[in-house]
Amino acid sequence: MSEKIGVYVCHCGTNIAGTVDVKGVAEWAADRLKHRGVVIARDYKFMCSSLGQELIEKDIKELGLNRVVVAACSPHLHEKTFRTACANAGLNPFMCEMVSIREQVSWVHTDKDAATAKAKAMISGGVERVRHHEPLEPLTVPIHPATLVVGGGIAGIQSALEIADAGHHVYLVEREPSIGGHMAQFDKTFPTLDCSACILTPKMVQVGTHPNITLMTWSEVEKVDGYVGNFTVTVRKKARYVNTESCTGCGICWEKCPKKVVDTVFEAGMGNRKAIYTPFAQAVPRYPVLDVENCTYFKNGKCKACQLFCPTEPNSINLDQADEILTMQVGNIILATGYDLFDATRIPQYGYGRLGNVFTSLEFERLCNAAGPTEGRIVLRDMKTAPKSVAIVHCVGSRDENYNKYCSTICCMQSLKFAHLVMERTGAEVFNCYIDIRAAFKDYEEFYKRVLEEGGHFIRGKVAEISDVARIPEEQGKLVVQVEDTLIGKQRRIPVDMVILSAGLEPRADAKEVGKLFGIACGASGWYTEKHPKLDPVATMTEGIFIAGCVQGPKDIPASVAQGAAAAARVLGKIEQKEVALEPIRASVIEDQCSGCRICNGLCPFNAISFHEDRMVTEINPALCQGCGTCVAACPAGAIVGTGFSNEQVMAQIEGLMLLNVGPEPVAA
Amino acid sequence: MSDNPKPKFAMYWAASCGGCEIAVLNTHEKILDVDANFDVVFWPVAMDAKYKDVEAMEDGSILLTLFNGGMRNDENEHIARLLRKKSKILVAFGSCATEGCIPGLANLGDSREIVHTAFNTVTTENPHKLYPMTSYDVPEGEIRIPAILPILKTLEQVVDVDYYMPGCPPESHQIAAVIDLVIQVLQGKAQLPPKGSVIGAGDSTVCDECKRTRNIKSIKSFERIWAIAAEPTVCLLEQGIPCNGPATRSGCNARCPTAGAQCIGCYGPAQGVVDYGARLISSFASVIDSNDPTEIDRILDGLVDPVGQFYRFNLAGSLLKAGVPAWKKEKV
Amino acid sequence: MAQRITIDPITRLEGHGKIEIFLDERGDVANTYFQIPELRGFEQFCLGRPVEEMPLLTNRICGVCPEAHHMAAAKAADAVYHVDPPPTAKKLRELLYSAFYVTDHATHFYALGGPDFVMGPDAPVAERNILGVIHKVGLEIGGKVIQARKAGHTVVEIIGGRKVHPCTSIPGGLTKGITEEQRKEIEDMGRWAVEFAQFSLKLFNEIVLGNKAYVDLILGDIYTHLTYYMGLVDSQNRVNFYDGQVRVVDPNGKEFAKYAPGEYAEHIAEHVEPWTYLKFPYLKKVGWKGFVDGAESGVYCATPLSRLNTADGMATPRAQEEYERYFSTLGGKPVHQRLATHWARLVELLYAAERWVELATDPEITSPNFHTIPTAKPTEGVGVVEAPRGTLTHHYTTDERGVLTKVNLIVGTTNNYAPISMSINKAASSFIKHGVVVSEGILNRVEMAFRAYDPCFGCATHSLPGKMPLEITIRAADGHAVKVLKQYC
Amino acid sequence: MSEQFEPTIIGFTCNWCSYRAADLAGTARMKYPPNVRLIRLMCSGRLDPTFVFKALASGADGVMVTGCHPGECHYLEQNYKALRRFHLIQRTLRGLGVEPGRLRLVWASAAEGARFASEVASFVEEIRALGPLHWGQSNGAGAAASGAPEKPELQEVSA
Repeated sequence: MSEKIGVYVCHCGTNIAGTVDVKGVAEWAADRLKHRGVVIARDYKFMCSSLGQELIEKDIKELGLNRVVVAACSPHLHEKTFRTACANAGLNPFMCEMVSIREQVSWVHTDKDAATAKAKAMISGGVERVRHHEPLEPLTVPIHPATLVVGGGIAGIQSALEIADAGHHVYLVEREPSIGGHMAQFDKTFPTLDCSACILTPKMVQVGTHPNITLMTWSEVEKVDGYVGNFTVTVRKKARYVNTESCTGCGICWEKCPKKVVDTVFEAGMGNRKAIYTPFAQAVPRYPVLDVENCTYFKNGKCKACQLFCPTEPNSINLDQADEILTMQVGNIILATGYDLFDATRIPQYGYGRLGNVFTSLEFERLCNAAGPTEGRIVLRDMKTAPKSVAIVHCVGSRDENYNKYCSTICCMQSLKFAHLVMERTGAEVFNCYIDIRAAFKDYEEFYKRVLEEGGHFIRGKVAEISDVARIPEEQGKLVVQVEDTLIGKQRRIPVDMVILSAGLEPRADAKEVGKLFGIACGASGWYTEKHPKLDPVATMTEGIFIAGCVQGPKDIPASVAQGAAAAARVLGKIEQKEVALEPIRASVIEDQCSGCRICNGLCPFNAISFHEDRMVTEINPALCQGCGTCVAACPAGAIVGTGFSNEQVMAQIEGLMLLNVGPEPVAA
Repeated sequence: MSDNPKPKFAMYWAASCGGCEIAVLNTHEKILDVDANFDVVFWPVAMDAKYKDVEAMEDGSILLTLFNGGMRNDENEHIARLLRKKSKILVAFGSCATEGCIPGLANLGDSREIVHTAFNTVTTENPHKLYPMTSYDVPEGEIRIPAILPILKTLEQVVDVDYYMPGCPPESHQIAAVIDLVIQVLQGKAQLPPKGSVIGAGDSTVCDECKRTRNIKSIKSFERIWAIAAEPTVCLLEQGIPCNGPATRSGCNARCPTAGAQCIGCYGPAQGVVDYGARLISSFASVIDSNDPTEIDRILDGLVDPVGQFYRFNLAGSLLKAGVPAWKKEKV
Repeated sequence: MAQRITIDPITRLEGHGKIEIFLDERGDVANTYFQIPELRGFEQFCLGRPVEEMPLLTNRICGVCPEAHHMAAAKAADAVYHVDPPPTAKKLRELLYSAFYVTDHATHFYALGGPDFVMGPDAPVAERNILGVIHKVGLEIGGKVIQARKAGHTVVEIIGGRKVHPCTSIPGGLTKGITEEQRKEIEDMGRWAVEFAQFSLKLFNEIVLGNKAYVDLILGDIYTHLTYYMGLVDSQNRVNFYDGQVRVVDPNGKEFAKYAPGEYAEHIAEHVEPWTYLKFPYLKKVGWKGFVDGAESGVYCATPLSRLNTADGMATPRAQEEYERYFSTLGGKPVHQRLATHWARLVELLYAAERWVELATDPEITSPNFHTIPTAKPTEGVGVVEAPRGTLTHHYTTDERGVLTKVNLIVGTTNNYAPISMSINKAASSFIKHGVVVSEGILNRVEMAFRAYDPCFGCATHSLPGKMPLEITIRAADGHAVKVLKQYC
Repeated sequence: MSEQFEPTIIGFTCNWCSYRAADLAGTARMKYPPNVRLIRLMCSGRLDPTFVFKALASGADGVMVTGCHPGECHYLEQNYKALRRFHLIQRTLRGLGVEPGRLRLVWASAAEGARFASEVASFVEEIRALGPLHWGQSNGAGAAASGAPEKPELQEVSA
């Protein structure tokens, strides 16, 4: 069909008209672009006003316009407005092109002639481009009501419960034998000092018993196919060697198990467990897992004590159990896989692992945990002597060019909590070596005050070294903390019995791979990138994938819970919509022209591109495609086309901008 | 062709190497078909005819002209215009006519340097710095030679072209197929493709016909063909050898990759592609396995001659047609 | 005023060669100018390209003998990288090259040179072509010629990857070898080619040597020039197309020089005339004395005739017999009669066919060891082969990445630019006297003068189509054309 | 030349950052020279080298490519593909005798209106200094400057 284009130039009051000869531009377009299909060109005070829109709608109806160019403000402001206007007049909204002669011309230029000339060029570009526009229909896909939550820490628990309580099904996948995450390892929580277990375990139990929650611990997500609304998730349920149907979690098996194992995970190496075990008393689910690495039976074929003593009927120990592969349909996914603790051995001068009485924050958490190896007695490695003096080193691995530049946000409060607990339980002298104290949130500053009043020492300075080399008698048999006190500006050597390294938080070691699995990316420091740092912190660039808790960045419990709930709210919103409409800016492959060279196959971060070995051609899944156009630009055969930003459209716009097609007869370059 | 029952056929070479003629001769018996169905009025390599004969013909009286060779001098242009006038169907035949071919690389420089370099080689005895002149007075009188154009042009850059037949040279089996088609059209058994079509080639690219196995590509380094013992069954590009196959129009049965050599791109761009080199630049760069500028540079150093690599056959036919020196009118 | 005859090779048509003949007042030839009107500039635009591209780029100098450029370029590239390809690679290259020679020589003899003799110099142009030959000698001969072309191109395709513009030679050898099945196919075709070559010589014997008029024509002075001769020879001074040393003999047949390809620049220089795009190579140590014969003039000739004059013999038995018969018949070495080149071409045809079979039956030929990876720093190198139309020299200099900084090409026909000009001049002067109205037959004899060289100015100028269709227009004083001759090399 | 040369520059902007940076420069009324004409793409990863060549062939004196900062791509990592292509386009243009300065890659986030404006300003200055590109101006259609001149004056065309 022949192009019938309407050009509408907006004055925007004086915003545009003040610098651009709007009338002149419109007349120019009507005259010099006539042969390019411009049948009408108008200028109007405010195109975006209802009157302005009516103007366009009227022309579409009466002049039978099949394309519209609006020269006004940025499309980010009013593209929707004018597309809607076109739609109202029965014209496909994507037949409308906006030219930003306000943000890009009148507001940034002063020379009227130059500005007017540029406006003309840009309109010519818009006209040439719109000639190649084609009607597009948004893609709508149904939303499956079930949700996958990955990670059973406090954030994941919160999300799962919110959604389940709203009456929708949730699959909660946890890598460890029990949910609870890091929070379950803590003793007290700052600033209120209420016991972590007391507030966490009820939630864990709820999850374990919730009719809308399918809990899969000791399990990992292996594969994610599909797109927002209908993901197909494949989960590997690792063999527990325990029949969860019959097991009551009575505990006789781990009582009888002869094999002691140092628990490096939950107890952070401070305590032991058996070869068959539950990580901690309040574990959910309550049934144990058998640790093949250490089990005597799996080592040399004998023992089976657990099976022998199992009281249940049928016997709940199944030593031939194999991994299970489960697949499930979900509409949305929440990633709450948490964080790893910074490995303190990476800073050798702090002596962790070399100097016995240097502890990490997590070790200390277990140490002072009533349910921990020492029932909460704070002692040195010998497990009996209480320390008389303790140094707490802040920002270990955080705010440090050599390790992580970012602030882990929780360490300050954590350290203050430690300081309080040490003083409260041992009366020992406590030295906090800090860079800054960051006590930003509700009641935090007060807690800082409190610890100061309790007599904790605060030395503002980054600890240089921790050694056991005494220079003076007072240092004999002590750990010496070498630190510059920047407030008094001198070096200090502080002899102490115990040092606690307040280690920072790091992205999970496998964050990148997991991200690839779900089609989301990590930022520079390795935390998952949110859709918008302020306005959309729990969504990601991939539709239907949300993030909550520390995966998005270091944060404390309240913040994690808040994000867990927020992510849940976003998911519920989607479920309520029943279906989502996807932008019709999409890439697709012309199969006859595709040579199967596979250049494009590795280019899509959203896994939208797949290769068919049988036909030796590549295919793009329109629902997964986000429309960036990278593969379109990459295809060596020109076999991939992109809607909305096609080669033809861009090439034509270039010619237009260069005024190559301005009439009466085209001007040759 | 009014008074003549058989339609007239012509084939001509401008600045070319003659390979296109050889390729046509290599269709062997097909030549006889041409002779049977056409009145061959003009074909320098094969038969006797004069320029004046052609000039004397009615406009449009030649049904089909296969034109090979590029526009290197003003004579080439002159004859292109003449044959356009005399021919109903003008086919740009072979790489030179369709996209400029190897001689198009001359467009990277100032055309005057062509002469300058040729007349200053190590063996050239040229103390007085003499260069060929379009007009020269010998004792007996003036003699002339044609003027070299500032840039070598493709046929369509000089005259309107009806069809394009790529290849350096076009494969004989493709030529035979086209001859068959034209004969069928003459017998009313087939339709001519739409004007402007590329004939005698596929719509996809060389990979489509290449038997080597392919995987997702990620290039850590580019290799020179002689520098490694290339694996004979795996995609050359995946082995770091810059093979132009992915961007080069199919139709040759992937001859070079099959023979262990990288595709050098003689069949030109694929269907609908505007700029051949751009496709290669974009695709090669896309699969470079690095996000670090310095490493990217290190990897790209492996491509010793990007322009030559990407525009070996296609420079004259590309969007930019030539390098900056060729555009400069005046020398300082 | 002086009359001008423009033997005008279609300046406005093919535009690939042009002869200006100036007559003096008496109507005798005052001077002739043979002009080459085009230049594509390979020596210029190959600069900046990686040297391994040259076997592919210089292919496109000439579609008639791309194999020659492919080989010369490959050898020059080997030299640049100081790498010696494994024996299998060298043999495969030479095998490809021998098969190509059969095709090229056969085509020339039957389609281009032969007709003059088979049909006779005075036969009308329309009959003086392959069809005429077929008509006269019988249809099966046409089939044989096509067969010969097919066979040669098939070998080129098997080893070189493509029928035209082969692609498999790289620095250090080849990108591929051949299988036993392929070897067998090549051998069979080779054996057929030997028979074909012998048949061709027999034909020449009967039709040409059996005809006194032709023999006189061949031995006549008009087609005789006493020049130096150049050709590639093996260690025993036998003709070799692919490899060896360049040998030059003087007009008396005595060895004047023998040098390794790398030394070519000490022996060859190129003279410049501002009225043509092509240069005139000559023997540097003798010097440029103009377009003249004799031992004082640096003008030399590089053709099948030259190669036979230059060598002490042929490397294959049957060809050796023909070689001996050739010189005994023509009265000993050196033979200066240009028309004898056609016969020499047939002797070479037989040698090429025999060599083809030798190599196809070489036990090493199917070895997988067809490439040696270069390790040395690239610098400079020269590659020389015998192209059917003369000694072909490629000379490259590169930077440390193997990117070309200097290219010099002295190509087959170029070697013969001066002698061809001289032959044209001599023929013209002998046949055009006192402005006599020249007859077709006489003009064809002018044409025959340079057709003997089988000139290929595509190669010659790295600029022109691989063939040189030359149209000779004789203009009366009023400029209107009276006669036309053509030649397609 | 008497009056100063006003270059024409085509700019390709990413919809999510640099195009919004341009919007911001606008709303903040920052001033920059009018020589640049922008084309919006969804992502710098959409940048097809064809667009750059098309712009130059159409008479542009320079081309500006802008995208999200590395690691901040709206499409996760596609701006890295743009980065790689930029490097190779740059090398190819060098081979064509085009000054590298005529093609500029700029990372500008949606917040960097000022940066966008100043980059445009400095780029315009750089191109002005380089002078017109005149692509295809002497496109030898019809009668043409000859490779073989009337007189042998070629010595200064250095080899």
